[in-house]
Amino acid sequence: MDFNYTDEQNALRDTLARFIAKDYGFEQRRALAKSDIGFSRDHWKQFAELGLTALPFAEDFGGLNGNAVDTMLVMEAFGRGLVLEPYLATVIVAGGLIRDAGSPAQQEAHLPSIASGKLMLALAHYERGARYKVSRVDTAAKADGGGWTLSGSKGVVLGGGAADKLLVSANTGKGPNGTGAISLFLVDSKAAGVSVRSYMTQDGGRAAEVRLDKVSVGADALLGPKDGALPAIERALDYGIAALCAEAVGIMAALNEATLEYLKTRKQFGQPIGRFQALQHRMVDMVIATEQARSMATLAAVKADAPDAAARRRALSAAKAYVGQQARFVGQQAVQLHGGMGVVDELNVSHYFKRLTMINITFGDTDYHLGLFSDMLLAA
Amino acid sequence: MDFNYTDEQNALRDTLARFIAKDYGFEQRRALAKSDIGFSRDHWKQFAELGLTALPFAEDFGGLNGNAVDTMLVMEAFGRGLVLEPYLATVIVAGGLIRDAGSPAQQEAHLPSIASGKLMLALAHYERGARYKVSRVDTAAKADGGGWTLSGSKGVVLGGGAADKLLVSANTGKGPNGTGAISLFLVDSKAAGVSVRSYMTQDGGRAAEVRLDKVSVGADALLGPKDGALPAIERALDYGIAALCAEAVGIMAALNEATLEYLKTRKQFGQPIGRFQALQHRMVDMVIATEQARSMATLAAVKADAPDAAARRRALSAAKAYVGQQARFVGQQAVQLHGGMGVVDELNVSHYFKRLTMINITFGDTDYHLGLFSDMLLAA
Amino acid sequence: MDLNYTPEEQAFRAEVRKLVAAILPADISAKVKGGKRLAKDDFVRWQKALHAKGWGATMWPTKFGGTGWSAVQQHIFEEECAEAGAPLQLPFGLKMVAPVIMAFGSKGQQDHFLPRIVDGSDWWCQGYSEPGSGSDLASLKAKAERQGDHYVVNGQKTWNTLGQYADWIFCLVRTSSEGRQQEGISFLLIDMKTPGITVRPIIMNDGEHEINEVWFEDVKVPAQNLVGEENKGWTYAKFLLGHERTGIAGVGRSKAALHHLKDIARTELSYDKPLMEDVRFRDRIAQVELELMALEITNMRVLSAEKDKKAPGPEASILKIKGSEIQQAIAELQMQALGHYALPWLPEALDADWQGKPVGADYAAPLSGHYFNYRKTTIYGGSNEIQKNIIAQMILGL
Amino acid sequence: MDLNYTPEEQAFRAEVRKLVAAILPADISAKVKGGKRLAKDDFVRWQKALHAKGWGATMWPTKFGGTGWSAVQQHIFEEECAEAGAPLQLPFGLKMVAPVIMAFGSKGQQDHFLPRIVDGSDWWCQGYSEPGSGSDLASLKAKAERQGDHYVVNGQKTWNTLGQYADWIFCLVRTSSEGRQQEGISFLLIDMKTPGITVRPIIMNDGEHEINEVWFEDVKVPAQNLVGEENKGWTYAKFLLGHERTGIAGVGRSKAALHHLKDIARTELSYDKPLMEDVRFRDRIAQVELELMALEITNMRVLSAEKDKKAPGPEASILKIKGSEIQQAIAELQMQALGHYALPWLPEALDADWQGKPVGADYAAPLSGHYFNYRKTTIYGGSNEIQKNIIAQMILGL
Repeated sequence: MDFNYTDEQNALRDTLARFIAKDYGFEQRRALAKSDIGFSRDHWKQFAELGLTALPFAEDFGGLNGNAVDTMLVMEAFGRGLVLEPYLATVIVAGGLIRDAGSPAQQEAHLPSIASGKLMLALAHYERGARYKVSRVDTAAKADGGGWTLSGSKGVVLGGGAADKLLVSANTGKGPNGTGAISLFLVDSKAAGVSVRSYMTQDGGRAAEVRLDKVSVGADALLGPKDGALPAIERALDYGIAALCAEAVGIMAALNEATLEYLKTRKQFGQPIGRFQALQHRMVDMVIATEQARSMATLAAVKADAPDAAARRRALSAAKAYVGQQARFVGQQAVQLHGGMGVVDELNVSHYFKRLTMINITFGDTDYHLGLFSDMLLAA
Repeated sequence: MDFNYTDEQNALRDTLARFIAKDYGFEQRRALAKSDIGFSRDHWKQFAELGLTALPFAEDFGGLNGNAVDTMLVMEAFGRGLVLEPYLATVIVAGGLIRDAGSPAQQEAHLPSIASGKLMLALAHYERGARYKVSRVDTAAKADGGGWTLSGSKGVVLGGGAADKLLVSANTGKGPNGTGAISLFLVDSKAAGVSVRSYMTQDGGRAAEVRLDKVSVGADALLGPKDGALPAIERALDYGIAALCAEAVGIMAALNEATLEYLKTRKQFGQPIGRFQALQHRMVDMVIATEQARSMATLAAVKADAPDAAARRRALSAAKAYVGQQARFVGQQAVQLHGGMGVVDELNVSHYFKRLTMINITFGDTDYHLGLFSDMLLAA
Repeated sequence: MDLNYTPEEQAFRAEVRKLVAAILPADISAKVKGGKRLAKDDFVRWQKALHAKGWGATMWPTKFGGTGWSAVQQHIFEEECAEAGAPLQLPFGLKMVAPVIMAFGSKGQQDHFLPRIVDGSDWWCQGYSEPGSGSDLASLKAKAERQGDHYVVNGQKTWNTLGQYADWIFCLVRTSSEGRQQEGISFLLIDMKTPGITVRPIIMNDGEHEINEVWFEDVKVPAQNLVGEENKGWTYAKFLLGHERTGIAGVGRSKAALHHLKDIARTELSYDKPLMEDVRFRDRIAQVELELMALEITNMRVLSAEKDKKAPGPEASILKIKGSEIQQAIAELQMQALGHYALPWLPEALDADWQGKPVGADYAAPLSGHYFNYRKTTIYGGSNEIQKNIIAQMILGL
Repeated sequence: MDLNYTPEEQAFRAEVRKLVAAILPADISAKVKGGKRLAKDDFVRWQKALHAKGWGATMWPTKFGGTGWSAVQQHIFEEECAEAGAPLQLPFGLKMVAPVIMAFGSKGQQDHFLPRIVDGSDWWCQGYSEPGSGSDLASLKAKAERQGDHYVVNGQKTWNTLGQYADWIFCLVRTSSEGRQQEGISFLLIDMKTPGITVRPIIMNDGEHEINEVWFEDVKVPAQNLVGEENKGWTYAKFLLGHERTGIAGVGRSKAALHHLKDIARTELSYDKPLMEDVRFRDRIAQVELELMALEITNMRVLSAEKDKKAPGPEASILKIKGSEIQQAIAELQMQALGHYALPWLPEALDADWQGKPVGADYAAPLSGHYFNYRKTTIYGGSNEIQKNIIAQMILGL
């Protein structure tokens, strides 16, 4: 066990902190969130220059061979800055899928473009009615000559509007109700039959409803084994969960700083409200919750790479559930302790709170993952 | 709707308060709890003199025609006094069963004896392995000539050691695993084949393990319809639940008084600890929990008499679950706010806490009843 | 002690239900039930419709044009209005300034203002909090100087709800800096059309314009608009806060919201089965229903006791605390029920006449914003922490 | 940053497991696992067995006869001991008085006392709290007057754990009433056999004799038993409290307790199925397991950081708070798992040589008492409220 960051990691932290402080001020971010695409292509170029888009890929593909703790540091900083760029969608989830499940040709074709910031991707997997269940896919792929024809609907595709290509999961088996065999396909988002309805999300981001209406793709669009994409999708989502946990911890730390500062400066009844013991103890509970969440987010990062899929799934569901609970508490209490200032748009507290809330919902909410973790106790 | 007590009820409250203050001091109770039978037959006589043992029965049987709110007042006072006498077992549960399910002959034979304090009873129903499930009975009754032969084991029979007669539920059907048809039998606790192992309970009371080894009873021992006793048992247990809710509220009120007094008198750091805001707010939460519990205990009392069994069950499970949650919180916090004095035997706080804890377990714990209530939402 | 409704009370409920169904405009109830934005006119139309039937002020005594109903009757009325999808009757006139005018106002003020509140002519808003004076209200700084037959008001108020529509504002202002802070405060009624008043919107966390800052710059207020005595305003302010809390349990609204939550949980699918069949989610609904069942009875117990004492007491703080916690819990579960579809933010979908296609279910659009917005309920009207201070001091003597 | 154990750490664990299995007497581990009463001799035998292998003081530096292990090694050791059913190594000597003697004691005190702690010769107990001085420890009144070459001690201590077995007690006593309360306190080591000491049992809520009051009446203590300087005892006391907290997370014990809880839940039947299959109960286990997983990592993070700084800091309060809450939660679920069989109270069943028939399952008898008893964990060692004050002041600067 080792609880220290490497020198390189400390340097990465400093770099990220500088970027957030300089280019991600509250007003700058607000303007971005309201802009047409909802983020900045200039920032994305900066990400590429800083090596962030290259972080989790092998050097052969222009990557930096970063590990899960490196990604954790990036996401923690992004949490603090409430970064809007679709790093999670493109680099961590979709990039991770191509890295782990793509053929050498697919890796060669796409990873360098992601690493250099030229290509944006999104995983179009979840469907309405499946709720958070990963194994449930109704979208159908039918073999068609040498290629495939895809039809179906995907819901709340993160970063779907900005993606050049979509990774679309589809059922290539025969089971009813979305069971059966799942395969993954790389689909150009401009392909005939693909319609993407992009919209704002509650946290200032973007997501999309994606419809596929008899979309034809070639044989080379298949990513990973036919009928056997589910393990890779689960793994990619687990990378996403680890990233979300780290982002949440970054936000919680920022909210705690803001709240502590408010307690020390806001005066009522002739003294800083931080003199009131009930509020002191609440603040202490927030700090403890954040420390505990940080521990679990670290576990999530380390275990996202675990070779044993069952152990990985157990740790990632544990982390998503637990970090979610702490995030909910810290977010709600940060708002409460800020009083009226906590519920207005003009202060960053409400934006942190909204992002935390949406993180909790993304890729399975607290109850869903607690349930998965709990059900795994039966096997243990 | 009416939120006032009648003059008679106010008089009953006063009488009970006087009895508890005079005859149920802390040391008196401790001595009783350690005595052989664990309660006082003199007190039981006083109960009879005060009309408490006669309260819920019709005048024809020497009763006072009291309603559920009267019983609530009795149990609330008993909670405050941590009364040890098996009033719940004899008068409320077993007495209620004979009143509601007994034949006229059985009512005539037993209710006047209960009302006058001469007869003690206990319901021997729950079995190990059934946990809290009321419909699960393995004890078997086989028709034998004109009568029945009973065999089986009953667990944690409240007041079983002191009972002159036991009301024993037994399976008269053929289903496996305790399903099937349930009937009730009045069994003399001295009858051949009946063995009663009485023991102390965590709260100073008494319960017993009861074994029935080919116990022969006559045809007149059957109480209520053959194969159809379950509704009556559920109703009697619901009366018991309402009584336990009221007892819990009495204890919570007593704990709040004790805790408030302690906060005002215990000094640390040069001032009463009740000056510390974190403790003030905790105390407020305890008061709110108790008020809310009182509301639900009242609902339980009123609905215990409801003609519609489904509505009754819904309200009683709601009350048991909710009062249990509040009781747990108030009990734990009363201990916590008393510091070391909260965990020692020599102060009544620990005894109130233990009784509250055991009330929560009796007749189904909080999770069990929340589960029943929750599952009823599917039907609603 | 009987928690069952009497036959008279049951008949009363039937009457209320029938009348509300008859007079509540369908377009308004559709907005309320669909979580759409309400316009000023929606509130006013509903108030006028109630007034036309004599039910404009169910919490007022009859001598001022109220119905003089019992606590039980009011509870039934609130429950039926909520279930029917009626808009909230805004409290600023009816429940806040009106009781103060009744108790402390001049005959002239009573004759002029009260009828215009009950008939929906005047829209009132509140001028209590200031940026530096929230929980510590008595530290307020907005100043009124007496100059001849009027006051000149300067200063700033904040957390002003729906003041953008208001005809009048009731204000706490400082008229003296002598003695204790509380002793220099007066209670003024100010016409929002008076020159020198500026209303600046504050956007809430759901992106909506619900509250405002109000600036006063040399605003001339006739001296006859002073309520009661100069420098005695703190007494009236506390009286008002007591009255404000009594309505705040919101049991009727929460019952309707719980109903809506259950409908959603029966509609949303979780892996092909209704979400309601998911035991974990269902248990959360069950838990909040237990809280609400208890609060409904506690609410009636407290209100009935207050009716006997003729004045709201600190027990009302219990209702505020539990009521707001329950409102938040239901809002959170409504959002949670949506799964991923809690993410989309389509503010345009809150317009009643929006013709677009919803993202996800048609009830989805307002729910996340509602959850964010409702964090305010444990903050406003005296934060729950302040309510606990009140209980600790006034009930427990700590 | 790597939360995986290194190959060296894994080898260390294997070694610990093997050695503990070899030296832990079977009768003792049977008692621990069965929740039976432990005798003084059980603790002493275990300490002597560890000492014989050189592992008597795994938290001490080598120069005083400790193992000088890292935080990770200590954690592994604690976990393995707990899982094997070893009794707790009592903290009063090893973790409380010893660090004080090491840091502030004379060479003579170090040479005399430390070896007798590590080899199990001396049983220590604590003389800190008084009836009037609990959270506010500095207000203590027990008095020591210097008379020639000894002190004469008079007063009363309470919440003295297992002092009925003790050879020595370390005491905070007042040696001066001048200046601030904190400035007149001294730290004395007192032989329990000294005339004038009376130990009076306090019975706990589980009916067991675990704690005591200790009375001092003209107790003569040689001046050489003063630790450090007269009137500087408060510094040593705070130092000690810092050290006490570090062991208090109890992660290893809680993991073993959670293990036991799961075994119970797989054994208890709920309507013919294992209780573990009841989703509601299982979710409660899952929840506490999440808390414990997080605490295990937090514990290591905090202890490693302290190791770097060479001193325990206020972060240890976090470990105390979460550790005690988790211990209570597990104890509560163990009791809850029993259903109605949590009610029977059979104190005789806690004797290891009781031959009676259990009521309910054979593991049932100790569990309710354990739940009651463990309410102490959020109270002792500085209540969790006091820990929060410490964090608020020392970490947050509030």
